[in-house]
Amino acid sequence: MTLVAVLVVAAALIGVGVWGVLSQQSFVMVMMGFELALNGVMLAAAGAWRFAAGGEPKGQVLVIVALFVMAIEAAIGFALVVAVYRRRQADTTEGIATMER
Amino acid sequence: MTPATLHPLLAVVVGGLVLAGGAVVVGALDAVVGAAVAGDPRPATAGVRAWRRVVLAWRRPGTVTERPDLVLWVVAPAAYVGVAALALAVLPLGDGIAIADVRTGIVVFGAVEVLAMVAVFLHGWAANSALALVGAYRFVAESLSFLLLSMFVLIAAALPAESMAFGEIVASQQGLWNVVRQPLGLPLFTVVALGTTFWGPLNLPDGADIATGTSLEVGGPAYIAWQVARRAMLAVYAIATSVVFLGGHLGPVLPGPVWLALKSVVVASGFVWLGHRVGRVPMDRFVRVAWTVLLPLSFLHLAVTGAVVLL
Amino acid sequence: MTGWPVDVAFWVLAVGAVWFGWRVFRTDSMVRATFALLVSFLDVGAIMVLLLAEYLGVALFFMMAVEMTVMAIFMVAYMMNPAGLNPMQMVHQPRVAVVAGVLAAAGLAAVAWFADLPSVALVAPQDTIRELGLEVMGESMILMQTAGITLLATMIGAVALTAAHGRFGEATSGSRPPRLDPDAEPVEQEMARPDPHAHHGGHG
Amino acid sequence: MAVTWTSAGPVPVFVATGAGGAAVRHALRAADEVDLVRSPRRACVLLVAGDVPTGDRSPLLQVHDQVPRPRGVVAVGARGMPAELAPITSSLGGLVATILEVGSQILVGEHDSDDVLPATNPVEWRGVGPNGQGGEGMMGGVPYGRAMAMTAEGSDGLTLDRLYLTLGPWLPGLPSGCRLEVGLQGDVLEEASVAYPTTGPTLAGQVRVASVEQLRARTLLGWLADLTDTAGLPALARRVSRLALDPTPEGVDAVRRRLDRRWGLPVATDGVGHLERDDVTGCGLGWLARSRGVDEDARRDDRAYDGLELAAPTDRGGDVTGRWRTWLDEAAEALRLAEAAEDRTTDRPELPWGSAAVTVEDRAVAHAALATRAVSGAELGRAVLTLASLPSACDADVAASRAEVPA
Amino acid sequence: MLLAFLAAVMVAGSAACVMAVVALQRRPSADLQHWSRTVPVLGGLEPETHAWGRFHARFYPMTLVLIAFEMEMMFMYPWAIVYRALGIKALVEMGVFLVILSLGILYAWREGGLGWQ
Repeated sequence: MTLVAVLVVAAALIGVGVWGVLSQQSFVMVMMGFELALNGVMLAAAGAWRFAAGGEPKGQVLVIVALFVMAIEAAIGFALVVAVYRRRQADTTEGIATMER
Repeated sequence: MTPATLHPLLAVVVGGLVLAGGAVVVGALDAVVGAAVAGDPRPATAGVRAWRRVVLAWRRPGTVTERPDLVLWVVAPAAYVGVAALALAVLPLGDGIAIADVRTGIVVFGAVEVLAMVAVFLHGWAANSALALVGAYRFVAESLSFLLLSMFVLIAAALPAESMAFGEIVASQQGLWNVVRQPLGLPLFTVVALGTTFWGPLNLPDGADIATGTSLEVGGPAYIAWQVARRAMLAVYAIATSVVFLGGHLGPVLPGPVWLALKSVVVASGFVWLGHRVGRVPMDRFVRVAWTVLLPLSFLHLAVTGAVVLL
Repeated sequence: MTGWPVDVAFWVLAVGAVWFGWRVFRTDSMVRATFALLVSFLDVGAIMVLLLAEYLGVALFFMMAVEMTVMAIFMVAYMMNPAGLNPMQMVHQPRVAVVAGVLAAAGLAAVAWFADLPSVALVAPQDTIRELGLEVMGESMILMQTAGITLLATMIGAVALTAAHGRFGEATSGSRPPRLDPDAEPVEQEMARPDPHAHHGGHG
Repeated sequence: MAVTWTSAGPVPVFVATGAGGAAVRHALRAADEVDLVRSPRRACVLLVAGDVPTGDRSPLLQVHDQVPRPRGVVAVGARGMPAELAPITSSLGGLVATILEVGSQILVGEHDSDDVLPATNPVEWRGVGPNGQGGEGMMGGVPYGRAMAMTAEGSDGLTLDRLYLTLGPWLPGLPSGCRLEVGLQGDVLEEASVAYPTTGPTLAGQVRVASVEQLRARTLLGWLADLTDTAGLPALARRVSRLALDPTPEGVDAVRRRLDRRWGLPVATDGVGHLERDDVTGCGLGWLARSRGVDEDARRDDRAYDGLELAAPTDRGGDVTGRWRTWLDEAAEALRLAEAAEDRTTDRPELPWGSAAVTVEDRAVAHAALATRAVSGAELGRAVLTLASLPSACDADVAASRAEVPA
Repeated sequence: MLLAFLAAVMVAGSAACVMAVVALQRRPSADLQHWSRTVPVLGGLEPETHAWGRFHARFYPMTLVLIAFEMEMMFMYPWAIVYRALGIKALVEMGVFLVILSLGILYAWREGGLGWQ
């Protein structure tokens, strides 16, 4: 287990996440892709903290910040899903695109 | 760093024995206390009947519905008992005896609670049956409502110990048990224990009002698995309650593990007694009370504990 | 415990994390998809424990189990056919997405492989949680309080967005559900409850 | 060897209670050798107690098939059993012994009851559709033999799937023969309609006041036992069932002490299933009117009750708690009256479930309308508990009283 | 530490495996089972539709409040460890933090977001 190994795995997770974000139509599935990419980011941050930053506490704080981003994205994202669904009975990204009509 | 840790292979044996033994003891206690509450003519034999019930159900066939998610249906009881074992692992069973008294004990315990929620949800989801599905969602609402209580109570216990390890929490009770020092903690943690094991008044997912909810479509060995898993979890919670509030293995003369076992049996008896005396709380009322009464109480609990620690 | 057992555990968990991450988008059942993502997170959490970030790893279990359960609730509520009883593919631009995903992964991996990364070993593995505590109570204090405000805003925003009856009337007043054909004009919706102000707040 | 091990029980039994079979349920709940299970999936024996209404026969077959094989069917006092089933009939006295015997035979594979309903879904789905799963497109067709739920606008403005289901007539927790038709959205009954059996026991001719009052105590305590069970207190329900079979004033007090405490049964029932005074008046359900303080009681004008000092009804509040408190009050008073009535007889008795002047059909209709109002828009658990607090004459223990009536 | 986690994971894993084996015992396949035995239990009548559908969870606003609120745990656990060492400062800082977050819960409660709509 080396830093490079950890970063490669993180890159793979981010890649899968990007694929999910771009290919999925459903808004909630897009959020899943986003979370998966953030999962990779957190892994990379933890790896860097361990191998490259000498356990500097700010490295841990960085991971916590990523978790925060995920939580806020989730809460607001779900709330938006509800709001959009209430109006349009749609849950796809195209459905949101037609909101302005 | 951490207190003595058992060798992983020995840990599997010890953990398995404690879980299985705990489930048996809780099952027997529940039957005997129930028989006493019911005024049955022969309450003492109720424990034996509970055991026979398991053996007879074992011989019955398993059940399926038309189009279930069989994988998740099997994963559910396995995951539930797995997380019960994980919770047991972080609890000290005696002075310097623990399967894994890790530094993040209370965080692991919190993770166990939410993973148990996932397991119960899957158990209800997998059957593709309406009442089971209602049970699954009930547990999510219930569990998310008492989650914060558990966190605050455990953090309050960690304050005087200056550590998240359960071993240190026990050590911090050398002079005075937490049940005295943090009087609100025990009732709040009881809510969490009954909730996670969906026991008695908090048996919402498997409630009789929805014809046993997530268990509705389950029979035979799979039902035994589910019920044994629940009892094992209640046993783990009884041990955790003793560890956090009753000084765990601390006590004179007798060896530590014996003290812990005695305290845990007392706590478990209390849990099952409550289960037989308190009616099931309506779903919406529990959620409301948990957020508007119990959560502020747990804030208060934390604040008072924090102030006392600094005095 | 060091050496090869850690390496084996790492690679098992790493393969698990990526494989379950991939399954998320390849399964018909939304519940399976969500909990596949949870397993991916649990794998990463376990890797963090291997990286001696014990607290972060275990906390990831905790946080993600809650978040994924909530995710499952929303997935099931707002997706058609959430159990995947009929197989489905709700995707667009699949080829672009695959290329972008592979490029992203390959690019980042190449950076990791070829970059000259610093190497500073962990100084005091036994003090990591304590150090984190001192950090958030000290230098990162502002960050924590900012996070508090942000979370407050999140809570208020989420509640306001989801509320059925805001202080400004019905959330759905004046809204019309779209036709299944995205280019068609939205249909006129019958209001379930008569709302005297419906014609003022129209979006249509 | 196996027989001796299995012959002591407890045998898991799923009880399908028809009209007048309540006493069997209480007897079995109180028995050590039998477990009453709430799902046919966990049963070994299907027990049919009481009369099976015509319309409930084919649902009974469905429940029969849901009991895993090998299985057995036992019937007690059951008229109208579907012809497809070949039950072992038993008397109430020998019931536990019969169940134990059948149970042990089932466990060693010497007894079974064949499936009655089709082996394959009559809906054709295999091989239909693009993937052979029976569906088409996203929501269309009948994947795996069943359609998918469609959306409807919920009371909070969200348009999500609504499940149309009928709970009952053989679902434990609901009163015997009661059907709850629902449009279930999440766990809320957006649409609901309750139906009660339109057949039921009656007491005709001259009856002894003492046996009517005994019947009242037994019936009301039996209702309380079932409600207690549904409210999540199976052990206390066992105690109440035992009391319902042989009521005594001391027993009623003991049960009241255990149930009616702040942290007892009221936890489950307070504020659930509220009914206004107007709802309950004039439905032909005397006890229910009296639970709201309305003195609707044929005994007031009944000369047979002269001088027995009937207590005035108290308004117990309209929730489920109020109703079971009324049951306890009336059961205690009934036992006192039964004691004091000596040899008096009457021909127009106030029956435990309502006035004898109202026909069974009229009462069923009024009862159903009232119950429908009470559960509409409620959460499912609250709805079931509300129905458990509105049982019908079918859950009354009449058989024993019939025997006592002089010819 | 890793050895302790290994022990914990092994205990949990073996318990889970045992239960999985128990739960799999004599579990028939839905395809091979006599159809009438597999109809979901409702008390005698067949459901018209699959139970799986867009389930209307009435408590969803509460879940959103929770995922935002529980993030404070990330700070509280490390805080608990250094609390005694830092004393009043830690008490005040966490107090302010929790008060801010509690406003969110108060708001949700006032808007009726903590119940069944």
